[in-house]
Amino acid sequence: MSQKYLYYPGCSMESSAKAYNDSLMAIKDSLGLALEEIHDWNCCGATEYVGISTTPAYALISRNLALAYNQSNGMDTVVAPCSACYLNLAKADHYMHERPALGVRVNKALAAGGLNYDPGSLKIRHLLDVIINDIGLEAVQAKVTRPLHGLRVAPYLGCMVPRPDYEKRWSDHEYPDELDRLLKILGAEVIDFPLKTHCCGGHMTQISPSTAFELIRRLIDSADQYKADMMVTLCPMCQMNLDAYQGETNHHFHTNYHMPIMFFTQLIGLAFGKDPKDLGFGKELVDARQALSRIGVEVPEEAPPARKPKRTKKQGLPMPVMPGEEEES
Amino acid sequence: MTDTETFEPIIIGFTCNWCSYRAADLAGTARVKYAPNVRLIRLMCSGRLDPTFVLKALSGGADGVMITGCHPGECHYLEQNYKALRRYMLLKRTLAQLGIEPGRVKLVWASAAEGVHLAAEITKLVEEIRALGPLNWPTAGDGTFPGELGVEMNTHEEVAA
Amino acid sequence: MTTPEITGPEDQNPNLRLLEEVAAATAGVSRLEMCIQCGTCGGSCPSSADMDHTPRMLFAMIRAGMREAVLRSNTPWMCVSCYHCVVRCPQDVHIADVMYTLKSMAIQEKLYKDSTAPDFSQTFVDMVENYGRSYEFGLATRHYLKHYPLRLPSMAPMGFGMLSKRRMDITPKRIEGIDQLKTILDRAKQLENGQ
Amino acid sequence: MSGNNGSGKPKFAMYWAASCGGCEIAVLNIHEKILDVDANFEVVFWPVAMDAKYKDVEAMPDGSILLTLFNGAIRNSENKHMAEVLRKKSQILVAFGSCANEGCMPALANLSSKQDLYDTVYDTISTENPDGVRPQTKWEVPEGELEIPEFYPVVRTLDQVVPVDYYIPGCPPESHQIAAVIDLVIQVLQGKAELPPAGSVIGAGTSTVCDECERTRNIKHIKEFTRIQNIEVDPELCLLEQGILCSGPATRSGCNALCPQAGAPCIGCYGPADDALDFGARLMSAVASVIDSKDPEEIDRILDGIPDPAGSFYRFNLAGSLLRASKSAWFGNGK
Amino acid sequence: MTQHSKPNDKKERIGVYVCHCGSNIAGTVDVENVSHWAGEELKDRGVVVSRDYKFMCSSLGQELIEQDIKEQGLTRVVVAACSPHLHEKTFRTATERGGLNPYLCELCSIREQVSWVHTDKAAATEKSKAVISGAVERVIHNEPLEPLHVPIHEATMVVGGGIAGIQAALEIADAGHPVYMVEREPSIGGHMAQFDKTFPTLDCAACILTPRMVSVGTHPNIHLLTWSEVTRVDGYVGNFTVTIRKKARFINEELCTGCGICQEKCPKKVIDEVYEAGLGYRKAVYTPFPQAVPKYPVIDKPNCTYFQKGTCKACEKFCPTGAIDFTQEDEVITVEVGNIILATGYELFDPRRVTQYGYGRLANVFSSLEFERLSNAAGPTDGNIVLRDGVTVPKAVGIIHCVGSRDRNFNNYCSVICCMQGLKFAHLVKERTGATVYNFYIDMRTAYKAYDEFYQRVLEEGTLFVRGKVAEVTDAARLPGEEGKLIIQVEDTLVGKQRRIPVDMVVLSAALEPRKDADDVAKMFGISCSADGWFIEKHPKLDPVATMTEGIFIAGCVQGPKDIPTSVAQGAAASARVLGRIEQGEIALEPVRASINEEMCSGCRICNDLCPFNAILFHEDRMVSEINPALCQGCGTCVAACPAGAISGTGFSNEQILAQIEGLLLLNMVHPTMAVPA
Repeated sequence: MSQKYLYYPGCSMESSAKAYNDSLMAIKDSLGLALEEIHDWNCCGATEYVGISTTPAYALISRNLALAYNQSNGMDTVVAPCSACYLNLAKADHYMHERPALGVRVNKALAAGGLNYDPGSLKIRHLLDVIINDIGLEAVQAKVTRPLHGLRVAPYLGCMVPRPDYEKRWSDHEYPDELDRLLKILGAEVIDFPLKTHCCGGHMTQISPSTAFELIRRLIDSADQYKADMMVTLCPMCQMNLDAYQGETNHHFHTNYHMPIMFFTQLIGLAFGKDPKDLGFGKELVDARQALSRIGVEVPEEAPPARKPKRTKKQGLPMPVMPGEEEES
Repeated sequence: MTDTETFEPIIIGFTCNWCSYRAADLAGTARVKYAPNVRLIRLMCSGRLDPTFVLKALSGGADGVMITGCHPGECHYLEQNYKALRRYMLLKRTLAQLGIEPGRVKLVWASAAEGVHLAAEITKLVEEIRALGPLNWPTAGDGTFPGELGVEMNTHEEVAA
Repeated sequence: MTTPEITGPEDQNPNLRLLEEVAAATAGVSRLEMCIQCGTCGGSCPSSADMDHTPRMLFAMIRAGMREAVLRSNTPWMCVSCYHCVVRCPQDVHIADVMYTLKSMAIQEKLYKDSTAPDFSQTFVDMVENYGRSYEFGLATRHYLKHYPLRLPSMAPMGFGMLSKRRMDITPKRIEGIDQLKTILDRAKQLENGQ
Repeated sequence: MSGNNGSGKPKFAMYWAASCGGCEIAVLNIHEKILDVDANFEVVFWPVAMDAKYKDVEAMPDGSILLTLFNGAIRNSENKHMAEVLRKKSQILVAFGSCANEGCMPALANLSSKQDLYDTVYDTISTENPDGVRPQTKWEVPEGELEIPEFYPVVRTLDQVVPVDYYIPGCPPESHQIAAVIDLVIQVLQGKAELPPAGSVIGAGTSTVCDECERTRNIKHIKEFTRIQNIEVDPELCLLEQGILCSGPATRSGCNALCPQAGAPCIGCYGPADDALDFGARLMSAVASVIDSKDPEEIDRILDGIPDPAGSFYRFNLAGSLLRASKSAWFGNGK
Repeated sequence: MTQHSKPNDKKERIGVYVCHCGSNIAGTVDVENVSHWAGEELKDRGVVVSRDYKFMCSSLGQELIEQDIKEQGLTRVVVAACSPHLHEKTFRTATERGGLNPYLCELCSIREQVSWVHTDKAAATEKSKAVISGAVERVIHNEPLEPLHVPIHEATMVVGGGIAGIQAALEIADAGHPVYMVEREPSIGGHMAQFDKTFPTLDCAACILTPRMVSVGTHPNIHLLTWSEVTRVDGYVGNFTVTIRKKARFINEELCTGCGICQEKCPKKVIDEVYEAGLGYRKAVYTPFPQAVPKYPVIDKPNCTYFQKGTCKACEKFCPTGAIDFTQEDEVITVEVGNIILATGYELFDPRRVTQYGYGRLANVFSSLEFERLSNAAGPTDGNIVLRDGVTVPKAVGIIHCVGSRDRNFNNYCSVICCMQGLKFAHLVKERTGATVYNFYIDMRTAYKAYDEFYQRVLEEGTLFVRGKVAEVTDAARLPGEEGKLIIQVEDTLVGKQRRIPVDMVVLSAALEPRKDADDVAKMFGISCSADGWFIEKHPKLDPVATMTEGIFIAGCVQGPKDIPTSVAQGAAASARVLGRIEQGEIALEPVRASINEEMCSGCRICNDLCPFNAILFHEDRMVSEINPALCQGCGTCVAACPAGAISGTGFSNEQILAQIEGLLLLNMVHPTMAVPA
């Protein structure tokens, strides 16, 4: 059975994040994921509009919610693949409810355009959340035909998906394991990436490049220390910063990192045995071919994924057990 | 008909000895000002609230009723305020059928520390009921009833005469 | 006799005004007044190194009513909206949203030191208001030409890369309901200015 | 005790106001006991059983009737007039049956305005009334002016119009209870017994229906309300515990739990127990208390199982309740 | 069936007294007018005297009441003054002195609820009249009441064998009264037994605790039940029946000498999550620690090889006295006690929940309890402070305060002990390792005797204090010198800059939390928990160890986070309250109680489960319910619920409340039915 969702792509899916869009379109049927695009949606304002004027910013976002609600018949969930879009939509819904005054102002504005939105009438969720919690890992696993054995990946969620997480949909603000679990069942070797929810620099690439480059360096450097073949993300902005600005960052710090940055949907596609061309591979500026060449190769004796050291010496002290640690060997 | 500007509603308030009555005391000691339209009755617990009391007040000339108790989970008697909540919810449904505006009977949680909150709620309720206008339930009057030509309740004395 | 206002114990400190103003202008409930100056925000902030005041410090200044100093601070402009401070704050202060508020107040009162950030935001918003969609190419070129002419060479490869891989459109997209959107935004602006 | 002028026997009257006639049947239902009535009383007025005219009663000396069983509620000016007349003429006026006691079915009309009632009665498809005729208190006919009783907007109980000496509840009162009362009165006449204190309820118990109900009862936790047709009813177990809204707990005993014993919930015809000021409030309070939930939303869901609270909790008692009638009944649809 | 309450046919003679309270009331209410009104308008209702007076609570004011009762033959008294919570007792006593039952006096508040909260004098005056009219109608229906006297059983039960419980038990036992002490674990001692040193004096916990434990174990008046849990509580103040489950120890206590050979020989090693805080091991047969009281070990069934696999019995083979008994089964006993003291203590906040601090993920992040064991001479490392690898001595240690406390994401409250604990840790690290020590705090809270002096001392020792709540602990090195270290990232709020401080070990001063099962325990003993989950005391200031339920007392951390001295003080305080009760021999209970009229009770059982204090019992034989007056707390919920109107509540009867409503609505002016028949 396929579940139906209202779909809000967001601007970058049509430009900088085409790979994200292509791969999503390539896998959605196999996932049994039916997406109905919100007709004539507009930009969510990213992190810019809210910094200029509150009411217009929220009116801008809410137009999409109003449109979505009007075409919702039966569907109650809006899915967004982009972190910033996801957060903005969720935030508008949340704050219009938390601060009725804001809700009233926004709806007055919408009324000028013949629209209205009652906060709470739609659920706003991120693509990954829907795949993990609605479709389910079992369903995903069932479709895996080409496990990603031998591919060492750093799961990278960035900020705006696990935080602030108004609806408490994610396992943790700092170390959520949703993406790890997904990539694991795709057969990839997932490192315990300590910076998985740290910042990629956001719009700093535009307004304070040096700040941005430092943040980018931290992430890529850490992934590199863990010998990751690539970083896997779910956010157009993160992908853009880490991929497109990697060269400049190298230039800035006289480093020469080569860390491909992929969208998780691209890896799902690969594992599903889809043709890489249809998955937007090749659109990345930091070439991923080398890393991809590993796929399908016999799994080598791999270094154990970097995680907390096990006790060696016998006078060692036991570690507190983490939840869910038992089932892992 | 009294216009809602000059109309001063009379409201009977039921309070819990441990929370809302103390909140009312606290509002006093803190000199928090509120509308004088509510006349309070002290019960040991909102669980003592018998819907009869509410009907009695409304049929006796009150324009509204305020029921107050400890916040859910904080009942002095552990969980009696939930019983008050359930009775209130059922009573409201019945009152609605009898044409009594839902706004006239209100349940408010107020801890012993919430003098200001209680005062605010009282003033708010008074305004809401002022807006609804007087209830004037006929049974509270002199025994004559609307729509009946000179019909009134005869008393022993009259009949005996 | 009319109903008297609720009057609680009042605090006459005029410095509270700025705090109230910021709180009022913030979407959602800011809880700014709840800050206990623990520094979780400043400690969590990935870009605090480049801030002239840590967020915590800024909140103290808001309390102290140091209006101009607060609005001139680059702190809000350095915020990358990573929300680490927000989820870690022991007092649940909506820090990121307060930063947005401070930006908009600074813009209104033209009180920012460096115009790069405000310009970027403004440029972005202009595009959105004209097309209903963001327009990365136009944005990038316009923004870079204005603020980083010298960086263009080093930017070039990336820019061409993005174009050649068709990750950036040279022409903008415009939504159908652009007029509707404009009416909505105009009304919103009036409302924002209390009309 | 006097009242036995004329024929040596004390005089007895029975009258029906707004009622269904079931009470009269119940009286006749006491079988041979009715002969005792005849043996001990002279029946001077009983429209359903013998011919008599109002003017005859009006002509009687005040207090000349010893015992009057008055059944039916006060729906119109005729009912009220007869109530006043019989009050004056009777030494003992008994509110007989649920209608006279507390309004009963006729009083459910108190949920609607006079206008709505008229519309229903005179203007529904089933009614042939092309000219939209409405009852008038006065009407010109060739023979002269007709006077027709005024239809009151609100149905009232007997004691809301005239003072009442005793109350015999029930819809109708159970025959064995009626028989018992008659026995009592006769014994009083023979000086073998004392009358109970004025104003008391006679021909009924002091507790409630559960007291006479044989069903097993436990601690109550109601998660859902339902109806007998919707479930497999446990013949042994308390109906309320099975989620069936039973009025037994709040209804005065005296009927030997007729309905529950027959597998149907008590609907409350014997009215409230002593000291219960408002039957509906009592029952609502009890039922709500044992609903098994602390979550407002769930409570709402559970309460949806009682689609017509006013009708369910005030089925017999609306006129006798504290509010007596709905706002629209009191004030018409205007307000 | 008339709707309006019976006339004042009792012909009560009522006195009304309106207080000026200086200008407190008279300032906003026309007091003379009010009292005159009452005298005139309420004559029909039985008011024979109505006076106003400057200060009714003064001795002269009270004498007015006494005189009138004697001279005017008053049968009821209404005082309109301040809140009943202030002076109800005063005026009831005056009424009693006048020769009337104290409960025939009604105090209504026209100060807190009228003069102090309203500004419009006319409105305030009218409201005062209504309030008095309400009180007059109510007082007509007041009944003379007698407080209820119940005997107090001499024995006391103490639940929880931590330091608070130990203190309480010893005080009572030493006074010569029997005590049952119930402890869930195999030994008493509680958390204190896990500590090495105690602040601020740094004396050794074992040294001061062990003697107390021993005297509990040997005291003739103390019946010690360890490895046991209370499963049920019946009865009421003075007469509780407590059911206890004694878990099978599989050791015959008669024969066991506590020699410890069984533990030596037991082949099964288990991580000790309780006493060693998961940092050390114990055997499947064990006593938690050497000084355990009682000395008998227990066999931990789920981990015992014999119980799981059916073979082994090493302990049995080697036990010199044959004390091992695999056939033992849980035993259920009941005891009678008059009072109960709950001292069930706290649980440590699980630092895993603060993911950014890395506990459980980063090897060398320790919880405070782990550190206590680490630094304990009897602990897994013999008191050597080392890293998780068991050998490396840290060169730099960071101690983080307020982990899980003062944080809306976890617990709003301050855990009280963390600051001092953090200082103690800092001292121990310095003393044992000489490492550089950082303490990260939001506010340094060192109130109470000799605490701040200890702070001074630790400052002198060179511990570095950083004012700032730590943002995160990470192993992701960013700068040179960070590799292989734990980096503590924090804003040093006194510098106003973000700092990254590399250390080898991090200690989390974790919050104290209520026991996971606190709610169930509270329900079982009929008391209540605050939103935080701590047991609620009767009064936060004036009655800190009593609870709303008569006969149940609380002591120690179960009432809220506190240090050892305060826990001990509360233990002693609770025992003093209990001893007082025992001395009285009986206790008088407020006569606000519900009772059932069996004639009217139909046995519908609506009320049966409404009472949280289990005061309502059902007699299957007579098919009626009955209320145990000693258990009844007078909330009145059952009164309101009884569909037959068979339950009445003294002090707050339907008649009283309905009459008060009529009075408040001034129906007593309008309705002929209410007039006193001529």
